[in-house]
Amino acid sequence: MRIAVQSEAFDMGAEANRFAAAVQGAGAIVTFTGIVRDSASGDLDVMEIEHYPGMTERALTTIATEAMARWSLADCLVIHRYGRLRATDPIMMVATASRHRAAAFAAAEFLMDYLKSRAPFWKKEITRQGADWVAARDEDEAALKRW
Amino acid sequence: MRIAVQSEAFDMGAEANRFAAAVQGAGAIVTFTGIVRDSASGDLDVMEIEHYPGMTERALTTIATEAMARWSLADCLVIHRYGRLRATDPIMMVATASRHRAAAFAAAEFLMDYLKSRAPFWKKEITRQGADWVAARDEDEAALKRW
Amino acid sequence: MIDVLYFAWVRERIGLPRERIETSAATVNDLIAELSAREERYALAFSDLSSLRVALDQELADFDAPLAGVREVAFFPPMTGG
Amino acid sequence: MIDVLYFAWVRERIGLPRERIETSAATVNDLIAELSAREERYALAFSDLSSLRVALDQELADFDAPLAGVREVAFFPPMTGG
Repeated sequence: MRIAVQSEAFDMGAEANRFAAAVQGAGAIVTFTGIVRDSASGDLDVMEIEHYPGMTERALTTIATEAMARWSLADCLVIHRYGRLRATDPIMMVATASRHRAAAFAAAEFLMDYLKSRAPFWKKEITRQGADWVAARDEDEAALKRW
Repeated sequence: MRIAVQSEAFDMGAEANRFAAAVQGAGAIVTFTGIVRDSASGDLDVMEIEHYPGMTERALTTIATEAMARWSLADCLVIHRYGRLRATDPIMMVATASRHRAAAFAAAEFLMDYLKSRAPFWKKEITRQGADWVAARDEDEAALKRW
Repeated sequence: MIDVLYFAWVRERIGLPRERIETSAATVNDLIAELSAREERYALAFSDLSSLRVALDQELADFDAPLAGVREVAFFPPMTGG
Repeated sequence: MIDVLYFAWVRERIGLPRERIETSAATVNDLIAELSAREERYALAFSDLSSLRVALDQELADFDAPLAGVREVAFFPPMTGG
């Protein structure tokens, strides 16, 4: 299990390969990667991600530890960036490994649902029009109810 | 949309990066990779994968086309190997890209469920004890009912 | 004339991957009956239809499907890809 | 003495990322009332609690949670990571 909260860019493919190479006995690997989308008006200059150092690592560790236990994962990985990003940059990724696919999929979705609404990150879109904090989506909070 | 049925090995990370680089406007990328697990007794020599050339490509194209439409995907990818593989080799992968994560996850699971039970591949485990065709799992057939 | 293909253990039991057959079988079931009557190895391969699947011209089909116009019939066990 | 941290637009409205406060507030709600009485910018930041979240010593908490023994309180909007 690895949790990384970092301002540096990461290489999604290289991280996926490194994760897969270290796993023992898994038959299924799922990755999710979140990418900075352009703003609605197509003029995103910067996506700024703020976080709460200390609490972020705690929250992610709690969520990942629960996923490991609940789905008997062979391994799991969470990487999340903060700082200034641009459209098409990867923001974050999770990876899960398990014997069969159902557990790897469920655990990856669980990690994403909890990370979205329980890990202290906030996104701000900076465009030519100005700067706007991204609003939380009701459906993200609602997604937690399924677990 | 890309479908590849090949005997050559593939690099999961490189394929994931190539897929991500070509996608426009997606905020979410999900990959699933299936890995050759060792046999129950830990002595897998070779995993041999047979397929039905012609029907395989048709079946995968049908499944992927349905996933693209049903979840309005930005893109999707299916790679599946045949021939002789060894423990820890990647067998296959799917990747899906969409605006938000729910569609990318659902489409990837749909692709996997249909690929498992509707694409004409058959696995044979060759160990020191002999050769055995892998039996289909009832839960794989049952998984189709949810879509 | 129809091409009949066999995969996985069906291929191994029958002992060949494909053959061309002159048949007037109206349905897949009729074709199976005809082949099973030929030789023991066919009867063995087709003894339990619940463990078999059939495709007509590369599309999955039912055993009672008609063969009219079909050029390629394939028999194989449930798929195990992924 | 308690450390109070602000993030995202809460930080921007209040105008600072953290401060050390001498308080005898018994609960988070009491602390919010105390801060809001201080200055308009606090009152503005805390005007709609449904759009706020609070963490006590880096764990999410409710607004009626007691502050006894707590060293760090953080106020922020709903999270938008991922």
